[in-house]
Amino acid sequence: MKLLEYQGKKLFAANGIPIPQGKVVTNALEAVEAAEQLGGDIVLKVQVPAEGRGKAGGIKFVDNSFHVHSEAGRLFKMNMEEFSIEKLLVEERLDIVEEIYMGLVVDINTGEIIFLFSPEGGVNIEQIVAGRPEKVYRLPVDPLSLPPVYQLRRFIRRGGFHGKVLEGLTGIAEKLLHLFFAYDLLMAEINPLVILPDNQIVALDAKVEVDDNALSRQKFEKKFWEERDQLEKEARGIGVTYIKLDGSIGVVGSGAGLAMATMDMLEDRGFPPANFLETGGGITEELMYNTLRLVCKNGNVTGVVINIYGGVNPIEKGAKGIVRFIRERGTPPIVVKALGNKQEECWETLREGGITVINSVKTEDAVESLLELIDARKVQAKTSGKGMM
Amino acid sequence: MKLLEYQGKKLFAANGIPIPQGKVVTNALEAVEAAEQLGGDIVLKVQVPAEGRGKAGGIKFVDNSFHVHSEAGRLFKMNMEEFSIEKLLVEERLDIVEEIYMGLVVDINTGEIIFLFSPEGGVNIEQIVAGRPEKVYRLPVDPLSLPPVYQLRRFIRRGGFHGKVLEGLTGIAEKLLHLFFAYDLLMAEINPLVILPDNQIVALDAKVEVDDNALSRQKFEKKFWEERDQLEKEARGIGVTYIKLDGSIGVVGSGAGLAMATMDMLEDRGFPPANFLETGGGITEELMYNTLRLVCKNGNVTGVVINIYGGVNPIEKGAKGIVRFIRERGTPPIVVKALGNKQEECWETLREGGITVINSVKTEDAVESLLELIDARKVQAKTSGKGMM
Amino acid sequence: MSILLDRNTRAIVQGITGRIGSVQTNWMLEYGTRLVAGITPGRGGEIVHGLPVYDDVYEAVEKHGANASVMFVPGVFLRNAVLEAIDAGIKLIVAIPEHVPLHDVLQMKSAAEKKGVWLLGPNTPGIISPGIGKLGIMPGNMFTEGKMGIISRSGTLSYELAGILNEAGLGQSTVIGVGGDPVVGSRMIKILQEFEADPQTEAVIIVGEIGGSSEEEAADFIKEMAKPVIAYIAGRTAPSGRRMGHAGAIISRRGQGTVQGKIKALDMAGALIAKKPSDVAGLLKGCLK
Amino acid sequence: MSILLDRNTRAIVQGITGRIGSVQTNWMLEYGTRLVAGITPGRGGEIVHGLPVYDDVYEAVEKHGANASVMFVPGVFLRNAVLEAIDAGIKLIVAIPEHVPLHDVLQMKSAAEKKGVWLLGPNTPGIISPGIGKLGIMPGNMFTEGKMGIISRSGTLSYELAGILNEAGLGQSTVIGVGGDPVVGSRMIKILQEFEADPQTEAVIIVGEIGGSSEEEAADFIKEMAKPVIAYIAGRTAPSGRRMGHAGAIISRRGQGTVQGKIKALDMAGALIAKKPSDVAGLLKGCLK
Repeated sequence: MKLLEYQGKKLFAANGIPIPQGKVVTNALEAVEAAEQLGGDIVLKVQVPAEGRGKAGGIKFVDNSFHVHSEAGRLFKMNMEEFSIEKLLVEERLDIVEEIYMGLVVDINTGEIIFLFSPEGGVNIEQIVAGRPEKVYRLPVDPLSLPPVYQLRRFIRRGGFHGKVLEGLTGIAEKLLHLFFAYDLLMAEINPLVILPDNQIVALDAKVEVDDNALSRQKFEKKFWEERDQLEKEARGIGVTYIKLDGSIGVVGSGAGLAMATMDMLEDRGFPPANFLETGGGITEELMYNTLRLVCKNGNVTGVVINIYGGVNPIEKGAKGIVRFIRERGTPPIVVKALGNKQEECWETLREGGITVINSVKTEDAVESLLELIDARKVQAKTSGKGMM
Repeated sequence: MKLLEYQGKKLFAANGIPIPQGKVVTNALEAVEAAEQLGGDIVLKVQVPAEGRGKAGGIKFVDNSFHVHSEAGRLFKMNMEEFSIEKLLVEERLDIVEEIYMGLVVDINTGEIIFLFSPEGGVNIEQIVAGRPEKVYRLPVDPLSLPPVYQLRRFIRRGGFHGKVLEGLTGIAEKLLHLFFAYDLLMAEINPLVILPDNQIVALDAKVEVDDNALSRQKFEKKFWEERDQLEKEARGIGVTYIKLDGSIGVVGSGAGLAMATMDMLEDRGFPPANFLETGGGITEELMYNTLRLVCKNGNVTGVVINIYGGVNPIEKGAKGIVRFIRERGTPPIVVKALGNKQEECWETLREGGITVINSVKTEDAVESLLELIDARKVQAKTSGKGMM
Repeated sequence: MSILLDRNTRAIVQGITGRIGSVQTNWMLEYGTRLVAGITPGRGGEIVHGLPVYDDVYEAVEKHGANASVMFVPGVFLRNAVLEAIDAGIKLIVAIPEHVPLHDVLQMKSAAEKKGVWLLGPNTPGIISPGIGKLGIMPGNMFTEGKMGIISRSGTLSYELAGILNEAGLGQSTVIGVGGDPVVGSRMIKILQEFEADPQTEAVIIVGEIGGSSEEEAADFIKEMAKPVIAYIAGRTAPSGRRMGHAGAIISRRGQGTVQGKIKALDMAGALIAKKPSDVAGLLKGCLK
Repeated sequence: MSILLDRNTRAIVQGITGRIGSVQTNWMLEYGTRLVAGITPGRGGEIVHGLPVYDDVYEAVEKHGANASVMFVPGVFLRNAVLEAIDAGIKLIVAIPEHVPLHDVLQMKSAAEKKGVWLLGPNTPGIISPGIGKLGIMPGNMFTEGKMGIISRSGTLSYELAGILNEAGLGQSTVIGVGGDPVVGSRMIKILQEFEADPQTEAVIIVGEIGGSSEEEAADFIKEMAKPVIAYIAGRTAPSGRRMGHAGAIISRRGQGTVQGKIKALDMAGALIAKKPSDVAGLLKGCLK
């Protein structure tokens, strides 16, 4: 779960990392009020979980309070990636002496946590990484023993800092590390972290991502911003992972690998997938029924391949959900490849419900079978169409 | 700082260690009310920081609610060691299946923290320790890496426990360990920890001692129960350590070792010390003045040896306090041995104030000098007494 | 001989008294797996499917010489169960649960690596050495004894692969699910090394997926292997993973994690590339004379 | 040669910018101590009494080869300062502060023992090797160079002892305050071993106190020593320490910690017992020919 900037900053402030003064607003009038309260020059920042808001025009510096209303109004009319703008962060503008990069991330390849620090941060961090990688310092962090503050101080000193600024940066590093572990974060990034003329240090941005698997032990309000699509949100409610794609064949797999293999084969046959969908190990009749409803809400879907295995999953129960869906809707064509524990019971239920069952071990057989079925229905539709005329 | 039983139990309950239902009362009428609220059989327990309350008659089991008033009244009239009884804990009485001992303590010799556990706890724990030491299990705990819950479970299993009781005991061990570290405890002891017929586990007693040196980072209300004496309480207010003794010569040392050596020499000369007093490294004019006032509040004091060194201590400032005290009071005879940084300035101040200064490096010279001074005053007093007759 | 799970394996089931733990224990026993005990803290003294239940792993190690464990504890309790098993001297840990917090995975992985413990998962169907036993949730009837080793990042695709091999008359020595989470306990390259050294195994099939770099890392060892390796990588049509801020870009090497990149690395290392799972059988027959 | 603090010592002052730290630094420098830098996080770049101030210990080690540190940080900050010094490779740490939380002391002690670091204190006046330098708060003019080693649990009594030795014409090789807290960083027996091996030292004086068991432990080594040992133990008339619940009784051996017990153990080990500090001079003259 990615937090929006203002949510991440709230978390920062609650844990002692200084942030600029600011207010979240939902319309241009509120933006004007907030700007008046703050006084002086301000910044307007759109609150969406997209990358590169600055370069996409989602961050506006407003020098004259006279222009706040019009600029805010313009931002609220924007779209960024798939997101409409529902909230703006109105913030004071600060005099900046230096911009720094600080972040914590998991390297999924090695399973290491890496603390990243660069004395040159800001919008151009990626160029710095590419052109002068020696300017980005990496400190691997053992999840079983966190670095004490004095090791952080020594690490940050490599950036050439001393005295009060070093102490300020060290304190923020310590707090960021604490946050990362205390809140089960997947990522915590401050770019830029800025030094003001009085040597105060302030986090100008906040990129925070919380581990969805840890939400049961964390107290975050569960708000999911990442789904780019209404169907993806619904999928989370059902308990499956769904990603919408551009093709026409719905895919339901009991594992991510199997679903992806099915998608690849569909693509190879010239029928690109309409979605990725993984049920995981929680199949029930209800889940399977809801899953099919979800997949078929995508108007492009002309057929569905269901590819499931019975290990912990009770595929015989899932079969009932499939049958119920087709009994109610009649359409689209569905082919089910279901193997494993209680496969015979599963097949019987499906066949009684009139569903095409593939008992081959090969996914391509299910794909072929579905394509034939779609083809046959087209012919049938044409024929019956002709008959009606 | 030792907590009273009810304070320790409050801490237990707040950290998830079950305690009996109960109430603290300050007079016999409140005890009756509390007993009625609790219903059933109850126990009355005096709340004092003394050891062995049970054996000394400070714990009463009352079967008939009719007797609560008289029993409570009797307890409130008791004295235990030097303490009068100001509070009683009125508790429900529980059916006990087994009594267990559990404790955490620091071995000051090795600097190890030891988790202690015995499946046979209760009033006779010390006999068990003496007679069957193999029944007391010891788990050394590294202060830099606490044992995880599964190691605690394994350790407690050595007591012969399994299933639900083992799980309950493990949970309490984990919480006790947490308490010990989270609250900077010097000791945390539950004796007995009891198993009820339904396998619930309850702490029937609580011995908790907090590190005075950690009170600045802990949120305990600072109440000191250990001082057996009003003067010891006053000493804490002044910032010195004072223990009242039976002799007649007051002792003030800038370090504990020096004070004890002085006491030993006084004892050897047949003039036992009236107190132990250590100033530590915080001498000021005011502290020395207050220290002398405190020492001389003990009516037995017939003279004072002050034995101080100037390392971090500004003895030249302490000298002013001594002079001020004697100028105001005139009495008793005082000898000062003061060496170290700025010793000459110190001596000058004292001599100008009419105080006997010893510039020998030997403490016994100060002792001898004081005894001579006392003797001389007696002769003088007798002589002048004679003259007045 | 199979690898990791063999005739010397004496396994315990952590979380045996749970619903899934109990059902799966029964299936593992029916398959012939040598299970010696179950563990559930607070349930010591019970019996489940004829197996004694203990409160801790240590007791099962002391009394039964247990050396492997399969985990059916809820995801948020997995960390402590795994750390206990490692501390008690267990050498093969099969972590079935999904939805395990990533920080917990990192801690388990770090502890397992320090002690040289095989940690499969989390989010794995487990490991099966057909004819010997299985520690996991895979249906036993989908595998047959033989000489092919399978390493799979996907549980369901490993079933598909085994089915295809069975039809081609190619049984399996050991089939290992490394786990479907972004970070898993054991490196593919280490398992490859075991297969290379195993006398029973004649060829190895790698079932990979988009994301991560375990296949690229494995390629480094494939170069040196005597036994043939066939690789199938799923996910050509999958949307690429979302970025993790700038940090993701800073720590990852260019092009790593794509299906194309993986295939290229494996191909250059001498592995045969299957375009779809069923191609594996033909490729195998070509290289096993 | 003296012990611990010698001509190779290059010391830093942690907490140099504090009031006491700054004053004591001046006195240590006036005494001739080789101080190379001061440390105060957040004050890097300043100069105190001619010494460069750094933000961390590592920098002083890198730039000046610092190998010893004397601490003037507030008691509750001592733990981190000590742990940093140990991590940075400092081999002698003199922890002056009193009122240090016991848990912090236990952590420092554990870390110092794991890395083989000398940790004197907390609550110590420090260490002085007359003629070479002092790391601590003892008045330098109370000590003279010579051949007597002193180990003292009491700061003030070590001054008294030195004064008595000076009058008797017996200077000191090194005088060490191990610290007055119930738990301290270094064991007396270890320091005795250093004195036994030190060519400059001809005899050792132990100044002990009621409580603990460091003197009893030291007695085990005194038996084997070639050099004479004189012991004075203070506290015969002191009230015995208060009990720590039953736990105190459970962990302590019978009779340990009393003045009588200590004297008996030391006497039996061959140490000469001084009844009062001034007796030490006579006892020494008797055994040094």
